[in-house]
Amino acid sequence: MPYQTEFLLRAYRTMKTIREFEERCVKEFEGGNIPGFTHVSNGQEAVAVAACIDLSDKDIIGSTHRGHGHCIAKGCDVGGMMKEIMGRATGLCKGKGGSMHIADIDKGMLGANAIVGGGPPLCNGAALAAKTLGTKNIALSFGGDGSANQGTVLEAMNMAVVLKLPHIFIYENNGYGEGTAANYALGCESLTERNAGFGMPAECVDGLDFFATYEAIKTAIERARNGGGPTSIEAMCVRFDGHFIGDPQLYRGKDEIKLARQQQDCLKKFRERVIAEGWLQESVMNEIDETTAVAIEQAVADALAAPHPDPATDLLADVYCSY
Amino acid sequence: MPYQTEFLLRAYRTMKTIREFEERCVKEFEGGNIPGFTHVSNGQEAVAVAACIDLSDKDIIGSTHRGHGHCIAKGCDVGGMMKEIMGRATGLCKGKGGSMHIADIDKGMLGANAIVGGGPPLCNGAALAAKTLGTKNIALSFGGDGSANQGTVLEAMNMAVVLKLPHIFIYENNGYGEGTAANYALGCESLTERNAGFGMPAECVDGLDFFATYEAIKTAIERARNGGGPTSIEAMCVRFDGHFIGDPQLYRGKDEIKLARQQQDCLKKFRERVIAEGWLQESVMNEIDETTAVAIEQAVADALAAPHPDPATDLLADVYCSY
Amino acid sequence: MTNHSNNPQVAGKTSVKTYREAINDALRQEMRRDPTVIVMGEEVSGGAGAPGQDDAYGGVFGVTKGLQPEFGRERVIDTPISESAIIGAAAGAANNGLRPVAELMFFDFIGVCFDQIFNQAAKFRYMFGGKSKTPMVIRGTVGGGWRAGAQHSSMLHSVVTHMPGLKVVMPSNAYDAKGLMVQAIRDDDPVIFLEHKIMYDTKCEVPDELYCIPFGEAAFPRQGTDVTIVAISNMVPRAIQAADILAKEGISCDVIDPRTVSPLDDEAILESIEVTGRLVVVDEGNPRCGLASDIAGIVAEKGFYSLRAPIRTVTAPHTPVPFAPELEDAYIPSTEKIIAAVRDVMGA
Amino acid sequence: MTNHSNNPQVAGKTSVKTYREAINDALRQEMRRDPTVIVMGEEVSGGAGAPGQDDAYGGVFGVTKGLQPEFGRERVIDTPISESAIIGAAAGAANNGLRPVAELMFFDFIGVCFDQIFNQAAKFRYMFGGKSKTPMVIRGTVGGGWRAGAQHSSMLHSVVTHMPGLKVVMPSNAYDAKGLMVQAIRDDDPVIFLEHKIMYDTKCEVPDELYCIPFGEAAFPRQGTDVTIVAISNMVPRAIQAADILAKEGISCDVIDPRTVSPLDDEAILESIEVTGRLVVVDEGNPRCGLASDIAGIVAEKGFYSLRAPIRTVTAPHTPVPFAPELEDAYIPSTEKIIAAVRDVMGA
Ligand SMILES: Cc1ncc(C[n+]2csc(CCOP(=O)(O)OP(=O)(O)O)c2C)c(N)n1
Ligand SMILES: Cc1ncc(C[n+]2csc(CCOP(=O)(O)OP(=O)(O)O)c2C)c(N)n1
Ligand SMILES: [Mg+2]
Ligand SMILES: [Mg+2]
Repeated sequence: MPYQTEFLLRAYRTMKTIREFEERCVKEFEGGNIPGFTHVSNGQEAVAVAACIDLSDKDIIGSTHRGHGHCIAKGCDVGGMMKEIMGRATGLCKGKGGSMHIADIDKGMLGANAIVGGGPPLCNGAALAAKTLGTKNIALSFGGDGSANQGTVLEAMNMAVVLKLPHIFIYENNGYGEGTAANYALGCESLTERNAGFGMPAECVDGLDFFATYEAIKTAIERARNGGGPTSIEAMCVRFDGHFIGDPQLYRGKDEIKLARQQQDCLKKFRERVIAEGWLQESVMNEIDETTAVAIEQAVADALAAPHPDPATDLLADVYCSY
Repeated sequence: MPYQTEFLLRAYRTMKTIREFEERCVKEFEGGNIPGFTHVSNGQEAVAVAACIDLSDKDIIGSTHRGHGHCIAKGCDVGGMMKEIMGRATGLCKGKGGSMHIADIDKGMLGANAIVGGGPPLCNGAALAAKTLGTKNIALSFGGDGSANQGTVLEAMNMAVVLKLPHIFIYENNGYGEGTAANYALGCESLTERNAGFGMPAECVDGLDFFATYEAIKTAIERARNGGGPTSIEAMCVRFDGHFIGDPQLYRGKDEIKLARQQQDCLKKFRERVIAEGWLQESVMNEIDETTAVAIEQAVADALAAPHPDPATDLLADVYCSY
Repeated sequence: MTNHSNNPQVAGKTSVKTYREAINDALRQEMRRDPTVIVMGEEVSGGAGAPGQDDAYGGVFGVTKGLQPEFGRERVIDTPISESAIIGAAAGAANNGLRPVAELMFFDFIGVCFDQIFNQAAKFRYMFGGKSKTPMVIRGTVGGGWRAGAQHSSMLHSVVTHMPGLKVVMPSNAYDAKGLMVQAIRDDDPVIFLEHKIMYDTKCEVPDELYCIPFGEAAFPRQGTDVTIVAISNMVPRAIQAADILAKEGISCDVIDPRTVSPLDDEAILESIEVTGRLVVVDEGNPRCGLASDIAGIVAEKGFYSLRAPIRTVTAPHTPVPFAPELEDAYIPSTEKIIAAVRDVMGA
Repeated sequence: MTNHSNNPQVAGKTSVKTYREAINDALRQEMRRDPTVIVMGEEVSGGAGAPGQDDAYGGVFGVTKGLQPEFGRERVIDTPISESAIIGAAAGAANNGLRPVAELMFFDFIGVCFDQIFNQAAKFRYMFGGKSKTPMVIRGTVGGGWRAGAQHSSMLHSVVTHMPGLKVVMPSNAYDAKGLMVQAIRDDDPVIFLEHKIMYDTKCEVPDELYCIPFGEAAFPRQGTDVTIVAISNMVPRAIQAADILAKEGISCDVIDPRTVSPLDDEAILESIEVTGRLVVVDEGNPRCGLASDIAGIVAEKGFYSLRAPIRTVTAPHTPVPFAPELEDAYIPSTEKIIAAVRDVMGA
């Protein structure tokens, strides 16, 4: 068996946690318990988990507006996350960040980012720190197909090559940036080829296939840790929900989502594969499904019971370390 | 003869005018007659002229901090330019712009640009106007090897492809961005290949060879006029002077400049070629040399005699059309 | 709703329209009238290249809905997520015969295209000695109240007001929104048109015909003699509410809505202060180098001898916009805070 | 030169240093002391990948000269022309154990990296609930007088002062430059350090040792009782000159140099006004939503009862910076204009 049981269980549990978390976010949002606007990543779990499963807390990731999955994959506490998304004082960011700004520096999670393309330049910095301090840590940034057209991202790729930074650029190509097709907004035939043109190894993988994605990223991580510089990985995947919760998704094809949920579900694919290969038993995964559901249920209950921030003490706090 | 005599004479005269103008700028700057800081383009004349010689006043170019050659090639009046560079009231921009901001909308010269990478997004706009209005005009932007790493430029290329804009991106690769080698700052092996990755035809030419450069750009212009969208042309060339006038150029190799002036002079190459091919006679070119020198002498004399702007009337004028 | 004491009389029918509809009206009618007007930005139509419905969004706030079906993708242009390229294209096109209306979905995104705004579009005319014009509009949504967090809720009008060469428009109601948008499109200078996202559903009577509201002319939604309240954008309804409450206590407030903050109708403010001697400036933006102190500074210089009490500014604090509703509500100046400030200057 | 009445006593030798040398000193000494301090930007060493001499520039103004030979290219990093990537890398590195000093060759270039400054670095700590720190310095050159034209001569300090989360430092002399740079490097928040390019060759006695000047504490280069003049950066020497000329006429000016504009030592200003009752604010920046009206607004709110005359602001006009020397000289506030403003408030 090419993978340890513990590894497979962890991968499945984490993906399932994301799925459960995101679907619950939709429900809680619709129920009025989540303020603002929120982007969920269900359908894209395999990429987040494949990218983060081998990282330590000292490795840094930078995320996007669609960041819950990355956070969970990087080890952020789902309770703290749910509280944050609900704007509670005991949330991961004391309720000041919200869904689009969850960060957890202790876990090497440098922040979701509500600015498309905001993260990759920052991850260059995390990678630069690792390189300068000789820690062998790496940085990994997530971005969507749409983000790939943002100038900040493009120049970050060049900079990473020039400075040989241990930074893996993950592009989750879910086919859309909001309601615009990736194929429309990307003038090129292939994002991966465009990125390869910047002078770094670039690979396109099936982001619904946890194992293919994992192997490609693993190679990239090894290269980065050994001073081989950056890599670009484009992971083809599917967004099960709208751009934001509540998006009527008029731009999607008839039955597109239904079919995707049936045929392009990375969790189903994972289950099928591990069962077919005889790596895990269905019952173990069913058990995980149950415990995960319970955990998320608990996270929601805790979040709903959690205290709200107090403007008198919290509004003006933490703008500066000192001022 | 593949080229009309008139065409060859015009090409030579324009290149020579640029050379004379730039060398005179150096002298006048050193003599204290030009305020501020100034970037000259001598050595790179062939690219400017090859790019602009077929353009009409309705075709638009966008230039850079090193813009004198582009202006002259696009038909700007050298007298008005010299006055502008000397900050006189009768300069092309009434002395308000200076060397880094020369523009002449009537000539389709949308401005030098002191922001590296400032021009290409703007030229997309000129191209968009041409496309929307159906004028068949085109836009052409100049940029250096260094500018190619600026995010604004990279995203402008993608946008041009997506909107199929008639916009030719000229990259003058003179080997340096200030004192940094192009090879260092460009993480890729080949800028042309990187640009091709964006989904547009991309060609690398010998920018010292007027004819090679001209032919490549001519093809690109035709394609653009016929709705074929953008092209990238990288022209390899040489900067004879410092980044700015007065630059000690410590970063350059021993004898690098001397050898370049001897062996990589696009004007010499042009002369040699047209004489060898029997397309022009040496004496005609010598005559052009003389009349050009006289014309620039006159431009300088006129500029030195030109009135200075008057703060009382000029300082507050022309911020808005109306306010 | 608002009393537009100095508004032009517009002939013809009116109807109740939302702020969103009023802007859509202005865009559509101007696009019909003038073929050089184009609209561009992310999702201004929506659905580009996608299998589903065209015009799927019409802007994420629906402001440009219906334009693409009427005018086509050549004039209603969906773009990649490349704000520098969007603004640059608009500026370059404006110099070459078009009148582009470019959208920044959230004005917070000026960070990735600021150079094209303040160093390029804004400065062309001056740098080029008056020989170019850049008739473009940049539409952007501003403001909090939407629980959108620190990077999607800023005002940032003060930053563009600082910039010579830009005009900055901040309508506070649907009537003004339409007339100011028409003016913005016809204006030959680059105009920043800031739509407060919390106001999109607010309504009032709006003429069906086209009309312009000139820049630099304030509106006077309430007239009074004790205290001048200058408020912009989303703060205007709150200032009006405060004035109405205070009127019952016998405090008479002169509420001024500058409508455009560059140019600013400082004369209207100074004239009012001659009468009232007291000034409260209300601004949802951050305080340092913001519009509130800008206006306070102007009055302290030019209206000093009229002043009978310290100027009071009511602004957001010097913090980013927090996410949690309780915090965001405390962040945005409230009617209560305006009332307190007015009482304060009256007591003084 | 300047009289630093409230400066810390620094032990040890002093020597005459230029503003440029003082900053270089601070960087070099801090880099020696703290291995996590790095310097990055375009041409901060110069000559990367080129056949000629290494450290060919040491910054285009020579401020970082000699650092790369001493600390190597791993700590003095030449970058491509990619300002967003430069600032982003500095911010990301600052969150991960380094103390980067990133250079924007001209601060006018914030246009291409503004998001990374105000939406990212500045907001991290607040958005993340106080759980991160971003100890970075962004050095940038500001100001006119160099005939560099509209895109290389702006001040733009008001724009960053507007932004919560940033600190903004504007030294007016070599002594302050060194002490403030040391503080900036050691500070745990993102600091914008603005060097006026026209001051690089100005000199004064500067301690050889390391010392910090705390943020938010003004200097008082001249003390007086008739008029308070607040001036920053390059305007400080002009304000001093004006004060010295006016002193001969019997007008006694209290010149205040805030040194940092965020945080701002408003107490010092308010205390001074209690004595003088008159305020002139001098700022090379543009007027609208600028620092001058910011300070005027604060005083009109908090120091109103001390004021005996209208506040006068002396700023650049609401125009881009013109190129021609006559125009640029008229653009930048002159000693004469400061004197006229003081006479004006005295006559009042
Ligand atoms: C600079 C900037 N521009 C635009 C937006 C608005 N916006 C948020 S998400 C998004 C689409 C991003 O698409 P993609 O990168 O493919 O990520 P996905 O949503 O598919 O995960 C857009 C346009 C933004 N947040 N920031
Ligand atoms: C945004 C921005 N960054 C940096 C600079 C400073 N600068 C001016 S020219 C230049 C080098 C440009 O190199 P390249 O594009 O190769 O053009 P070249 O000077 O070789 O013609 C730099 C860094 C600038 N003007 N604008
Ligand atoms: Mg996507
Ligand atoms: Mg170059």
